[in-house]
Amino acid sequence: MSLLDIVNLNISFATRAGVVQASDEVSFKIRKGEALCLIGESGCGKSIVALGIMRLLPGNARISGKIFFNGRDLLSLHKKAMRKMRGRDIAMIFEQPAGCLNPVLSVGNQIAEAVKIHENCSGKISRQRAVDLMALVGIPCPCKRYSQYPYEFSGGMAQRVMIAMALASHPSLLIADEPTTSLDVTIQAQIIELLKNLVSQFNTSLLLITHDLGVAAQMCDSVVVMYAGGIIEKGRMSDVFKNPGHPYTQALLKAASGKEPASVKGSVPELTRLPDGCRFHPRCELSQDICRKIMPQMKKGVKCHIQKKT
Amino acid sequence: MVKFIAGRLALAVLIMLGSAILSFSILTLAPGNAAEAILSAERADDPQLAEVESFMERHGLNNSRLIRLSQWLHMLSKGNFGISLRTGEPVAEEFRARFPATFELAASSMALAIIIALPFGVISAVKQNSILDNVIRFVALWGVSMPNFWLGLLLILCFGVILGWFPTYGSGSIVHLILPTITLGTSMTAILMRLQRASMLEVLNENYIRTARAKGLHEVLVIGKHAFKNTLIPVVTIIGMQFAHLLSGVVIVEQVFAWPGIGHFLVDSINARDYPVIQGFVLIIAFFFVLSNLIVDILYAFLDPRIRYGRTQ
Amino acid sequence: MILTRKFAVLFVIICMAFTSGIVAANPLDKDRQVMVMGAQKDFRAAAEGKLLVFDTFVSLDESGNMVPKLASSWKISPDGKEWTLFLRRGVKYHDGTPFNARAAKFTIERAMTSAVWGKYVDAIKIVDSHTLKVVFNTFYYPFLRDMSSGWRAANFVSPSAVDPAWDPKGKIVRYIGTGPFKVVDYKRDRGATLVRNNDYWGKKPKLTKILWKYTPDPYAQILALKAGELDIIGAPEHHSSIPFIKLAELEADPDFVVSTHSYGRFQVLEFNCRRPPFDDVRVRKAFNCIIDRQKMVRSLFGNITEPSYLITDPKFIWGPSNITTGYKYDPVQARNLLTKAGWVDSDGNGILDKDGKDFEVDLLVPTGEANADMVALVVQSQLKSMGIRLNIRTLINAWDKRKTGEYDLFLHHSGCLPSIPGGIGIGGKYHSKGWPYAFHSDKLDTLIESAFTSLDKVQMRARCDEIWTLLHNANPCIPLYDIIKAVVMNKRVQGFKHGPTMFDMDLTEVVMTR
Amino acid sequence: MLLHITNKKDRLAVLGMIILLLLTFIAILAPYIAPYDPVELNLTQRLLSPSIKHLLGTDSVGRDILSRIIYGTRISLMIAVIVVIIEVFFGVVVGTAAGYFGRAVDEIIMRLADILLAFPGIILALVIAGLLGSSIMNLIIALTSVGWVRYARVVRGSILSIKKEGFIESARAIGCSNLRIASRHILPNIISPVIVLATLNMGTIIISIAGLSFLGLGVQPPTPEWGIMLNEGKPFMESAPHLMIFPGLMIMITVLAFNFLGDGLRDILDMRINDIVEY
Repeated sequence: MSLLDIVNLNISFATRAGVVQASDEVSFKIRKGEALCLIGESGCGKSIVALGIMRLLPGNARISGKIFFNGRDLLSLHKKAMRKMRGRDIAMIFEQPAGCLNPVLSVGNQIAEAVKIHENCSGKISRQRAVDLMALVGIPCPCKRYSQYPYEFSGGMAQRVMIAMALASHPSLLIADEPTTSLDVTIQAQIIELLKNLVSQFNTSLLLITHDLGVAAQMCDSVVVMYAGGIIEKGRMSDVFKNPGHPYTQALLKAASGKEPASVKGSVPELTRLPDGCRFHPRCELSQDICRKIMPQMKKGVKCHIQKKT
Repeated sequence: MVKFIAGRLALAVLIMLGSAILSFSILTLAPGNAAEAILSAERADDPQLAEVESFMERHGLNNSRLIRLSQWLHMLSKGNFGISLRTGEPVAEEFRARFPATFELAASSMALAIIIALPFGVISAVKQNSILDNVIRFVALWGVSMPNFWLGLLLILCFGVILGWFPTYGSGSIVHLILPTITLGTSMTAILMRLQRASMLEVLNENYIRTARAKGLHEVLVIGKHAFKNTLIPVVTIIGMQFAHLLSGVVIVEQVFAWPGIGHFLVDSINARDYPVIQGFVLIIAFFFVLSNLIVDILYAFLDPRIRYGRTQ
Repeated sequence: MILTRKFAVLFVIICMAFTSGIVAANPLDKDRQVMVMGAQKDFRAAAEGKLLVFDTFVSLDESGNMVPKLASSWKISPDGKEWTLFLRRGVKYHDGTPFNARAAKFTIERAMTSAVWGKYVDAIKIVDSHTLKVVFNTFYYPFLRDMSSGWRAANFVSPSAVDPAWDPKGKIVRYIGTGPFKVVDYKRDRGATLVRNNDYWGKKPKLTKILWKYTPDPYAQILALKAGELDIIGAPEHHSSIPFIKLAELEADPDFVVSTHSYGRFQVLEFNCRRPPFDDVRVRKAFNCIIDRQKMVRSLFGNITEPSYLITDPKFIWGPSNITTGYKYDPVQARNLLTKAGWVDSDGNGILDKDGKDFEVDLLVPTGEANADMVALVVQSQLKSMGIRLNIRTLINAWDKRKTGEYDLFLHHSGCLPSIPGGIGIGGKYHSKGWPYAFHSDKLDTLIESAFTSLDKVQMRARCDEIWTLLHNANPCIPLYDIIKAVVMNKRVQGFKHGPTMFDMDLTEVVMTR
Repeated sequence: MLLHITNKKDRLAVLGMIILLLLTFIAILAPYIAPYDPVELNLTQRLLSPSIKHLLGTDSVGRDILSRIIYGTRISLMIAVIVVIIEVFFGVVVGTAAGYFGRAVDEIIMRLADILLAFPGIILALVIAGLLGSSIMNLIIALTSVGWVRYARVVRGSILSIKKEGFIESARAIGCSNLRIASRHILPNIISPVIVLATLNMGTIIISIAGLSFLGLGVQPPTPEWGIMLNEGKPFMESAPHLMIFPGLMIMITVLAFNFLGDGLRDILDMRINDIVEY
């Protein structure tokens, strides 16, 4: 049985400019212990899906579909029950970790708080746990760093703090939203390594959101590719990378390998004005009449009229 | 931190010096003379010119302004603010005797403002664009637009005269304090409420709030601990600065409610042209301004770890 | 969580500031004779308060005759330079210090530090334990009268209640006098508690306690009276403290008693006689004819007070009792006088003019002069109907202009006891050492000086007659109406009597009923 | 700028604008719309309640309250506008000097500003007005002597941020004169904060004018001015409350209108609340 099973997730926002369809019939599954990667250009709705799972979307969002977690539909859970799941069952870390830490609370305090929320323990114990967690994520001199404030932490260190906080209650699913994007390359590698180790150590499932295919390949078992709010391809990491089905995936891979720079022409369409038919068709070299009219169906993990998986 | 406070202290001293000089200047531009006003008020009769002369002589009012200024400066350097021409008591003593009443009023107004403004400001921000928010915002805007002397009169009319719930003037007990406190506290409440709402809205968009929620933290704690604490930085600044403003806003309210504080005495002294009192009070009030700004700076440092641990911006 | 703790401390401080306001109000014991008196001045700043605590050598009656008090009698030498005071025996200050010649000497020495006559005193001799001789280098007629005034009363403090004791220049530490009430509590700008002096040498009052409540605003005072927070208002004030316009309203209220009393003190418009147009007696006379006092008083104040037609009240021993016809409303004569003085409306703009200049005068109103704003407006409208434009200037520093003469008309009140009313004393308003821009003449100066350096009562009265004839014809001011003293009390207060001067009140017979 | 009225705050701003336009008309046309002479007394018509003849009643000497309020609009708006113009002038000149020249000039001017700001504005105004004597001129002096500082601060702040963007350097590099740089590059950038500040400030000034007059330290009676009317109405609070209610209402409406407009402008011109929060 899958740990997370997302079925036809639709998320839209009512804005002054019109309705933004940020997630359109998104469905995928993550098994226990599996690491899944959600790939796409920025603005394609990846992070929205993640926030949708956490039910942390802003007030003007409309959400429908089903998100089963351990068989329970998160979207039908009571607010209180959902809150209890956050951090305990599903944890999340974000891009730009520095801004994600509260500047007026000490770092250790924030980690200890994460411990305390889900485990009824004394301040002393939670403090000790926090120090342990800090050591676990590789923060040097955790006792001293405990009472320091976020501005005293570098980006990499702050992300370690975020990871410590996320793993405080050993969640079964960790959502990592572009965890390394804002970091230096050397630090990126360290964080990836850390995440990888910890996920396997705790047997935590991972939903990694990134636009960096290299990171994805290093860490994940399966991959979901999103474009303009919808999934266009999904499958096992090795399959998709070796044999990408969708022209967009192909272009992404080519770009990542550095052989053909700027291989995806044009830009992501505005989510308020999506084209008819296949959303990728204006940028697709292979597009035909049918692509302009009819939205392709997902077949064998690829959503394309032209290219089929063999 | 030490360096930061030292810097602020140096600035405060500089400002105090400037204030003293400015107080002098006010005196030099003032026409007229206290003797007749004071003597005639005292006896309801025309003081004879001989009496006026002897009064002026006794109080050194015949000296040139420059000499009076230097005398005042000299006294000031010894911590002496001079003697009131009207009451014959030391100015510092006159201030000390009346300050508690004023402080009581200002503090209770501030307490009222804090008690009302902070929670409603937070609610207004959390329930942004709801009916409640709109009501709160309108009330806040109304509050800053309300002239406090008129509000005072309306309150006296309504709760003092018509309903008879509260005494209409004077001080001395908690029931006396209520109407003046509302009068003085309304605009403060409004200002604080607007500020609290604005900074709350700003903070609620911050990423660390999302983090706090992602941890599974109860919304009450997200707002009350993570968000609120961050809003305190601008809010405390304004509270401090406004407290000093309250001390001056008190002047009019004290007139309306016949409240025996420094503002009341100052207005009387202006009418009597009691220069030592005017100069002294203005200087002491300026001193309180500087002091409260200093306290705000220090409090600011305590609230913002970035300043607390040495980084002066 | 150091921060939370800090905030807790801050919060506690704020709360404490809050509760510091809870000072239990004095519980009013209904059975005892306690009267709550509203006063617009701080107890120590008010002459009226001092006269409850301190006795003076003499007091005055309503006409200005001296009445014995701490001095049971006195004698003035024929040249007027030696005053012998025979002091009352058996009088003690509230602290037990006996009142005797030594204490009286201390009192006079104290008064000399601020009084005009201080420099006229050559010596103060103690003749025996209760006889004192004050030797002057000139005859200073108002000596004892001045000593009887409220603003000198604090000089009658017990010599042991100043610091350093017995030092005439010492600072008063406690208000200890010989009067019918003693001060037991004083809070600056809040009030004072007075209790009866059971050892008083004179008739003891029936009240056992007076709570003096400082209530600076007259309207707040009225509201407080209505709310039952005060029993009596207006008693400890010499300015007409309760606005006349409110008196009618209070009079109509069955819960209150309004008691008014005339002290011969008039609201007047003082002319600047040193510059045009009022250096011309015809213009001054015309103005006295333009003002319709009757109409002004009735429309503004109803029957609260009476219009005044003389410079001062004839009832005083120095008053204008020889003047039989006062100034009166006579627009026809006013027109004639103005025309004679050259003021006619030659350009037909409705405003009189002379030498091409419109008739426009400034009226200076000192801030805080009771009833002044409305009176000024009425004067303005009455002058307007005669084609004269009046600019009202309400100034805080009006007093400075008195000296510099930057005014045409000055809204003012005439003097009252214990000064010599009407401004005819030496150094008074119409003496050339008084107001620089009021009416003066050499002849008037001579008359005034001879009147008040004479010990012969008949001669003095004769001089006063001359003075008033001269002054009345000179039209030095426009008397408007009698500034009566009004006291309003609730029905519990019985037996209140007005004192002989504006600064006194007679509380001897006052009882509080249920 | 005001054409796209989509949100509520903008609507309030437009409401404020309309009220202010109306008040301006009232002020300008006062002699034509006021039913009576505002200073003419009529002792037979005292303390009348509102009626057809006197829409807002009459005061203690029989003057028509409506007429006095109409003329009062004139006085209040006129003084407030003059005060704001003077304050803006000095504020902009001094603030520009401080921001533009920087260093010692900036340091001196800003410390001076600190000293002035250390004085509680209303108390200083009170003392100045009180000592100089009450007149419109002295009132204006009293209010402007402290008020310009805030403008100077805001202007200086904007100029410093413009400086950071560096186009002053580039303008200087291509040989623009100081004056040209100031008028072409700096002024347009400081105009919006100054406008917002001035709008919000108008409300404060109107309250100050009325407050000082209420204390007898501002405009002189019998000038029809709202604060004076309040003061004159105070004694008749119980018997004729309309004497103090209408002038107060008028002050409140005017100030509210300025605050509506200022608030809206601040949002439209997108200024952070912290810049101009203290009234």
